[in-house]
Amino acid sequence: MLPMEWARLTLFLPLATALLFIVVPWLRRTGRPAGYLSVLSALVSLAGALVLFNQVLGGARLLGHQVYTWLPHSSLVPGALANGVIQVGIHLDGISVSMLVVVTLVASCVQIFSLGYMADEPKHDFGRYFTWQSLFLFSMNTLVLAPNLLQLFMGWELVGLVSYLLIGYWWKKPSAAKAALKAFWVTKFADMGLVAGLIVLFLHTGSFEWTGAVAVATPVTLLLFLAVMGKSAQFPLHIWLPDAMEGPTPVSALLHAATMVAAGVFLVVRAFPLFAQAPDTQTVMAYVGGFTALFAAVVAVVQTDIKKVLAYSTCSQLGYMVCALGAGSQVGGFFHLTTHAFFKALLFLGAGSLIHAVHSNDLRHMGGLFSKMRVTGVAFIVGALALAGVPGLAGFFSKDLILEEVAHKGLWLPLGALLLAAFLTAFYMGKVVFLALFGKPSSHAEHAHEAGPSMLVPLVGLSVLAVAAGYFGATLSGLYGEPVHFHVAPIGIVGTVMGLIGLGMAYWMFGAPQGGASLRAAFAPVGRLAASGAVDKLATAMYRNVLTAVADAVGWFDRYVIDGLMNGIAYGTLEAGSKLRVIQTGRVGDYVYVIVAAMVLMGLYGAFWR
Amino acid sequence: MGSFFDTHLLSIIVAAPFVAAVLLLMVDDDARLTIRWISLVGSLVSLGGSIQLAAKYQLSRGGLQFAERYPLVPSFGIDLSLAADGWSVSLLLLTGIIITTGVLASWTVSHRGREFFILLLVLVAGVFGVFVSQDLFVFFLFYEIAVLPMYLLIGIWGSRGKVEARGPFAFVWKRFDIGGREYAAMKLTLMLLVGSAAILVVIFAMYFAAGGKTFDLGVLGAARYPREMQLWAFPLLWLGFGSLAGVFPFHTWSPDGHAAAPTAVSMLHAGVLMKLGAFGVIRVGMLLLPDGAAWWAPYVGGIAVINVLYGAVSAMSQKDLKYVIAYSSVSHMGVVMLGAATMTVDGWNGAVYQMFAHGMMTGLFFALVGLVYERAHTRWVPAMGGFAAKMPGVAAFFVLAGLSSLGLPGLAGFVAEFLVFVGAWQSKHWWWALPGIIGAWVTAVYVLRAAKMIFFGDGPAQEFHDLKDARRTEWGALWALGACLILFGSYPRLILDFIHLATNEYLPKLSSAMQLAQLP
Amino acid sequence: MGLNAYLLLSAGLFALGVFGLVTRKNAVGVLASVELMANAVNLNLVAFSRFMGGHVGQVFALFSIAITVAEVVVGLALVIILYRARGDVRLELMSELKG
Amino acid sequence: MLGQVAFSVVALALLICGFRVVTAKNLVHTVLWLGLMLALTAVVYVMLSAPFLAAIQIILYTGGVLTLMLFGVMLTHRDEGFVAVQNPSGRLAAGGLLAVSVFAMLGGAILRTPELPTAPKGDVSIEELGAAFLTEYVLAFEVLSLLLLVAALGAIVLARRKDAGEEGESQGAVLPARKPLPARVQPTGGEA
Amino acid sequence: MPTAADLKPLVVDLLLLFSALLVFSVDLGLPHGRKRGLGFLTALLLAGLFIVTFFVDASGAAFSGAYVGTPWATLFKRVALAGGAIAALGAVDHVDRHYPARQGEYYLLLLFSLTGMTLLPGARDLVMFVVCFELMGLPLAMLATWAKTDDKQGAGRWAAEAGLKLYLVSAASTAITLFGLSFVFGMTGTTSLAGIAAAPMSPLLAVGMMLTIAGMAFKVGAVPFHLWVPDTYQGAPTPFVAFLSVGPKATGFAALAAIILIAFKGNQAQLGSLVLLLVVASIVVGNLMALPQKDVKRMLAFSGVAQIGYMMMGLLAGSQLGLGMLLFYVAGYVATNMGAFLVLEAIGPGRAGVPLEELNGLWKRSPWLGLAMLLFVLSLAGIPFVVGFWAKLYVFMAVFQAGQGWLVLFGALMAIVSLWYYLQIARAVYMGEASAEQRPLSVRPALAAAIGLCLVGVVVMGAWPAPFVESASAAAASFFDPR
Repeated sequence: MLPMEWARLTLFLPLATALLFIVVPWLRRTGRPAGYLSVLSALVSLAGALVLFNQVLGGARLLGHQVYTWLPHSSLVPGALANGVIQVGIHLDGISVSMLVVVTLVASCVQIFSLGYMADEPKHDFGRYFTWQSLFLFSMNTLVLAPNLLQLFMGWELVGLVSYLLIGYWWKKPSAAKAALKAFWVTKFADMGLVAGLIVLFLHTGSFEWTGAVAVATPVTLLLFLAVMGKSAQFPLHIWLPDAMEGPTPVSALLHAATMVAAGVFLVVRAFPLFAQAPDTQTVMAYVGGFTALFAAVVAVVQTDIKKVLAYSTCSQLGYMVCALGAGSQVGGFFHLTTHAFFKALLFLGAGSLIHAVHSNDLRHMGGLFSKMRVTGVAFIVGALALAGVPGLAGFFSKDLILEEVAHKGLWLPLGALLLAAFLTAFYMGKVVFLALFGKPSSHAEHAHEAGPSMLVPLVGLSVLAVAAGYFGATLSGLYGEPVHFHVAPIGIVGTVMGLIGLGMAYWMFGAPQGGASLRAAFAPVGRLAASGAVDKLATAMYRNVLTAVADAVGWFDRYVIDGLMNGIAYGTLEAGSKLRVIQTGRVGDYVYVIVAAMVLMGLYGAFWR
Repeated sequence: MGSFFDTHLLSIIVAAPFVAAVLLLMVDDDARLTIRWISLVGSLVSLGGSIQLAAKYQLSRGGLQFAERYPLVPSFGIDLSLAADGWSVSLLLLTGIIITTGVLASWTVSHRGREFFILLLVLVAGVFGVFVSQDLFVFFLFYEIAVLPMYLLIGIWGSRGKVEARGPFAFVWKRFDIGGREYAAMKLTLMLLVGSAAILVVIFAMYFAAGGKTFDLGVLGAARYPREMQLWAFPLLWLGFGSLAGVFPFHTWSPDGHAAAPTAVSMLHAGVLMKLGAFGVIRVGMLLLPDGAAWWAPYVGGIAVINVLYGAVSAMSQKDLKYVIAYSSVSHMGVVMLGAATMTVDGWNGAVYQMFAHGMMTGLFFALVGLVYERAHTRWVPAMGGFAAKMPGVAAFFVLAGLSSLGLPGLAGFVAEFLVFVGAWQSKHWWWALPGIIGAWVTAVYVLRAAKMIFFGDGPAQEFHDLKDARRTEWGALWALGACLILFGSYPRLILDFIHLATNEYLPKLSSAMQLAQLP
Repeated sequence: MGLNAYLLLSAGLFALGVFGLVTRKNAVGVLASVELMANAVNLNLVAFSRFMGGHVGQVFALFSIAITVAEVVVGLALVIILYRARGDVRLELMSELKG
Repeated sequence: MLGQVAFSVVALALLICGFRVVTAKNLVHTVLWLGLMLALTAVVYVMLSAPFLAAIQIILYTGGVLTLMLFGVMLTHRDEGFVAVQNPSGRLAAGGLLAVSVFAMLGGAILRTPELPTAPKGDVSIEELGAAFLTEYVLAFEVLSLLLLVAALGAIVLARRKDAGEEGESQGAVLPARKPLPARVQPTGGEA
Repeated sequence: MPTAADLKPLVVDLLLLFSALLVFSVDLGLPHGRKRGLGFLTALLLAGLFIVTFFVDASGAAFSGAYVGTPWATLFKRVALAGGAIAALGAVDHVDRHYPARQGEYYLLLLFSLTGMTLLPGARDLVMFVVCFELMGLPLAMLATWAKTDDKQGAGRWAAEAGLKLYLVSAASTAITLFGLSFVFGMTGTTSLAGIAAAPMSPLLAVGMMLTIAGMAFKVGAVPFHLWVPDTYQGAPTPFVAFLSVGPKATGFAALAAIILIAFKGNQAQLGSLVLLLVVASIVVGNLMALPQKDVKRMLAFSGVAQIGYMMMGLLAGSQLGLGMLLFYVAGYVATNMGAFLVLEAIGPGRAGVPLEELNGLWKRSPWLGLAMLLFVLSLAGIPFVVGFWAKLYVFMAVFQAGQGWLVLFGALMAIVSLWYYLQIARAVYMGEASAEQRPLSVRPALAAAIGLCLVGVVVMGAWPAPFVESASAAAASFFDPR
């Protein structure tokens, strides 16, 4: 089969599955069969992706590019751009294909995992879950394979929609419904930037291509970056991500760790030619990313909900990537995206397995689970170490690359933030590991037992990747941008050391039987501040006291002033009618009087009009 | 174009609902099924005709096709002359879809059902007429017919919302039963007719300025009207038609009217009738009075911008479900007017496409709202919650309609809004696009919040135990509209090619006027 | 004695008639006032025909006289009906219809 | 000279009569003053050399109309005599104002009209009148006769107390059964 | 000397006269209580005459120009005859029930009044005008009083008041008219309109003209000469009001047109502003005062005043288009307004006043009557596809052509104000709930037939106005150029 056909298969099979589930309710309501079907289609598209990947490795930088006119467009306004068309299609090159692999791979794992994790859901909900899963795969592929930013934006919005649907999967829970709403609002708010950016881009280049020079690169890229901040949960628009953990854990793994949130980073990677033309934007990105990395890491430290920890860790890691891109390292950003996708998905699935075992998200309800769930435990530890950047694991390579690039650009402030973040990352991951897997078991943890194969297989697979992915860095980097050859840079060593220190401290504070109390006391104020969720409160206040208040004011104005005026006109007319009735006295004498008076006036008019 | 059906396609489309209405006059009052089937067939004929039209319309040739002409009042040159251009094709299609689904959605109307369907069909016949009539006078005639049955439709079958008289004008409402259906009906009728009064004057002005021989749109369009006349005539047309398009501040009939109206009527009114207004502004106002249009465009656009934001924000503050949707219509019609005001190809494409998309979207919305209201017997959003447990289908379609209204890619709403924003950015007032974009976000806020408050969370409360999901014919309506939203959202060229064609023919007429307007 | 003298005289009579018309409260009184006005008309016509020449004026006057007579006849019939209906002919009695 | 004196006297008398007609308290007096005024008008006609009209005036008016009106007064009187109802002074003032303005208007017009002749033209013979009636005005004449017919017929039917075939309102009493003045019936013209 | 040829333009009127005499003699022949047939006879005769007008050639001038037979006059004759026929038909049951012994005279007076109406439009002589007006007006005053009695319920409730108010005001206005005409004649030395037109202008002539016009304005009931209208309409027997509300108006317009556009055509400027004043005043006062009315007859009376204002727009335009459209308006108005009043008669048979509540739930009590009432009020309001729409539209067109564009806007807006109270009627008919004691209505066949005729007129002229418009404008042309 030709690349394009594989690509179409990869793209549309999940869509077909989703539509099938939507229009054939009974099939959806069968539950597990639907799940199997969805997994099947995911695996097929994974296969497709791998085939394409193989061909890319074969050395073809551009496998294919095929577009169709989506909207006719022409402008008759003198001075504006000439006629053109607005297109959609499929674009296959190193970036899209490798991202495609990541997406389909993680998605397949997650779907398989879900078969076990969601097993005790009611049938029709189970079906609904997999409908959305397939829909997500389609949307993400649309985004990944986009030949231009418009289609990318469509996929962007669609994944946002699916995220809304999946976060709100347990819509009966008010918190879940609220979280879904919040996620959509925040990301949609950021997406306004994307729309505006697209329009400006379109009007200056006549197309939505990311190649080609743009006079207004800086504003455009800034607008695009606003969207990136929303989607990739950069400070201060990160507030939706922790709440998004209301969704099922596999969903968090897929959307809110591995792929969807990474879409922002992917956008920048994709549109890097544009960003490359806007150094100012890059600087902004570097600082925002660096700060986010640090900030999120700090907050992550004080979380007690395992998923929240991972969520903030995701923010922080996305910060890394954004910072890397800000430093102009397309490769660094994308490489870290890849590795992170694997080990963070792994961590989430592992966490999911733990949660499944103890029926609680709370770290304090866990403990000592390692003995009970060896596979999960190992997998989780692998993921944690990878995230911590322990040498030899995936995280190590990508993180080092980023640190090196940032240092190379001389962005010292972001660099410091990243290093600190590296330390904190290792610290809180260590904390999680020691609290959840070791130490003395809590009451919840007694009946915990290892999960079934459908959950273990993905774990194993992902942990393998979490280890191995790092060694393909050079190859991967060859697929896009210029190939980098990895070497151990001094700054990388610093980062690694910080990580190791973090792990050590974590052990000293949480692993070792006693001790570290003094240190905990020292960190307490920072912890309180981090735990306070000030940004979140601020956003809520904005919504409550600004938006809603304005809305109510306007509504009142419309109903009682504008509409009041309209009714006032009618009222005045009616009143005039009632008042006029006095002239109809009913006395014939008056009638005659009026007539004669009118006659007199008319006569005077006649007699004196000259 | 050979057969009778091809040569008389437009008159068939227009006449079918009317014939059905006349047939209904003869049907016995309580032959419910017969009544419904007659009306369904009548509307299906029109729908089929519209589809046939879209199929047979030659995109290669473009221009006016399927022309028919019958003299009406020769001495004044009034002809019943029908013809379809690209815009008509799309809007006829919309009307056909809406009336069909509307009949399906009001399948259960039993109280005085015969009269209900008669009025409904007469109304829709008027709508079809407006979209295809090439004689300005007949245009106006059909316009009136489309507006007037509304009074009885709302007055008899309407429902009342709760609005308490407060504010600086509270005393005014002593005279009116505010919130009552008869009040709403009267308000709607009078406000719309005030608009048509203004229109009438301008029609006469054009008629006599063009020689007083004929009302033919082509002839009137070819005539050059003195600039000063255009300068006073255009605003009259704008506000005249605009009052139907819900142009601020003449939109206040719309919330009350749509809230009070029965399901099918709100579907038709918000879905199609408001479009008549916008269509009139573009087709008559801008094309026949280019200078005036060019001069007034900044104001049109400015007001439209106000509409978009104002409507969206007001919708946010509403507690009554129908009011939420009604205000969202005000906001979305603002998008249409915005697109019209840009006077760019993309803007006009977007405007017409928004008419089309919003028509189906709001049609779906009102169908759903009608269902919810019929089942829950309340429209008070805060009282609801967790309905999705009892009516998952309705919930799903509500979210779908909401997503389309907030312009989610892949749904019809996105295409329209995106085009309008592109057009706005091209126009002399690039910043017009910003309020539009923000408005889309505000829409996201209130629509999804409404969806959450109604359908999600725990519940439903005890008093809503007898909630049920949609029924047979209602499913039909929902699926049809929802499918259209997705279809035309993912493959917009189905319609947009027609629209684009007409726009490309009409817009050049304005270019000279616009250069004129750019002079100080 | 000029024409305008006669015209002024008839104008005076007409004005008096008007006065009666609007002040009289008794139906018969009003009728009498109408007579007064009609008489002014006739005086006018005759005077004109005298000073302008021609017989038309007098013919007109005769018509006018006949018309007036017919009116009075009908008027009195109506007055009698009013009396039968209300037992009185005071005009202010008939002000039930108003507003 | 003599003519002027005569005219002035007659005119004055006419005006006085007219004034009494509209002001006399007693309805009978009103009617009598009216008669006198009509007779004086006839005199003026004679002065204007329209003897035929004078005759008609005397016969038709003083003979016919006057009698009719006397009947009217008699038929519609109440016990308290023939005294007409008093007027509030305000109403009188208003009426006077109106009358004065009417006269002012007419007088103004008359005086502002320059070319009014001062010398009478030739007389009109009765033959001329007759000819005119039967030639140029014959149509109007016919219609007039219709009019008179209608008036007579209608008046009879209306004034007839008891229609043949109807049961009369009050069994043929010469004077109507005294009805009390009707209580004000609420006007149905709408809310007050 | 008059010859037989002089009668040629008068054929219809003479036949009308003969039919009056026929009715009279038949009345004498019929025994008491058997006179119901007279109504049908009258209606039949009038309908026959109406048809006759299409076949006889009544053109040409007669009596040395004192009378001209033109399509203009003929069309007015047709309007009057049609109105009269409908009025007679609609009155049959009412008359038979309430004044069984006075039927002959009722129809006789109706016919005589009609004779006045048919004669006047052709008249071109002041004397003819006066006489015809009287012939038309006196019977109306008497018919308004026809019920005579003063019972508190039935047709006679306000008979005396209604009649006498009409009579006194009309007597006063007649005196005014005559006085004016005396000046007109005096300053011009002739009574023929053509001669007057030729004469030079002078203050006295102007005053005469004004007084004349004032008198005629009373006949059509334009503000401020309208005050009698609501009282008389409310008090008089409904079937008669149906006739009173249209017949004299049409004739009055014929006269006004003749006076303003022929006799005083030299003074268009001044008269134009005067008529404009009347138009605006009538529309405003009529519409505003109709708003608060609770009695439908009274409401329709005020609406009629407003309608007069709209018709007068055609006069204001003064063009051929204007007069033609005025004529069309009058024709449509006859059908519409008579229909509305006859429906009221059908609802409250023999009742003087009809409170709005009595219309509640009419759609249920008698669907067709409800539909008819709806169409009539829609036509009065000027809604498409009933005649009223075209009527208003055309007069608007005429005034716009005459350069009074703002008047169109004003008129249209006031028409919307009028919609408020018209819709009150529609509301009562279709949304009101009939009270318990209101049974399904059964309309007597004669009345139903009359209403049906009006309905046909309203719908036909509304759906296919072209032929009527054509003939109307042709008639208008003949008004300006009689031959």
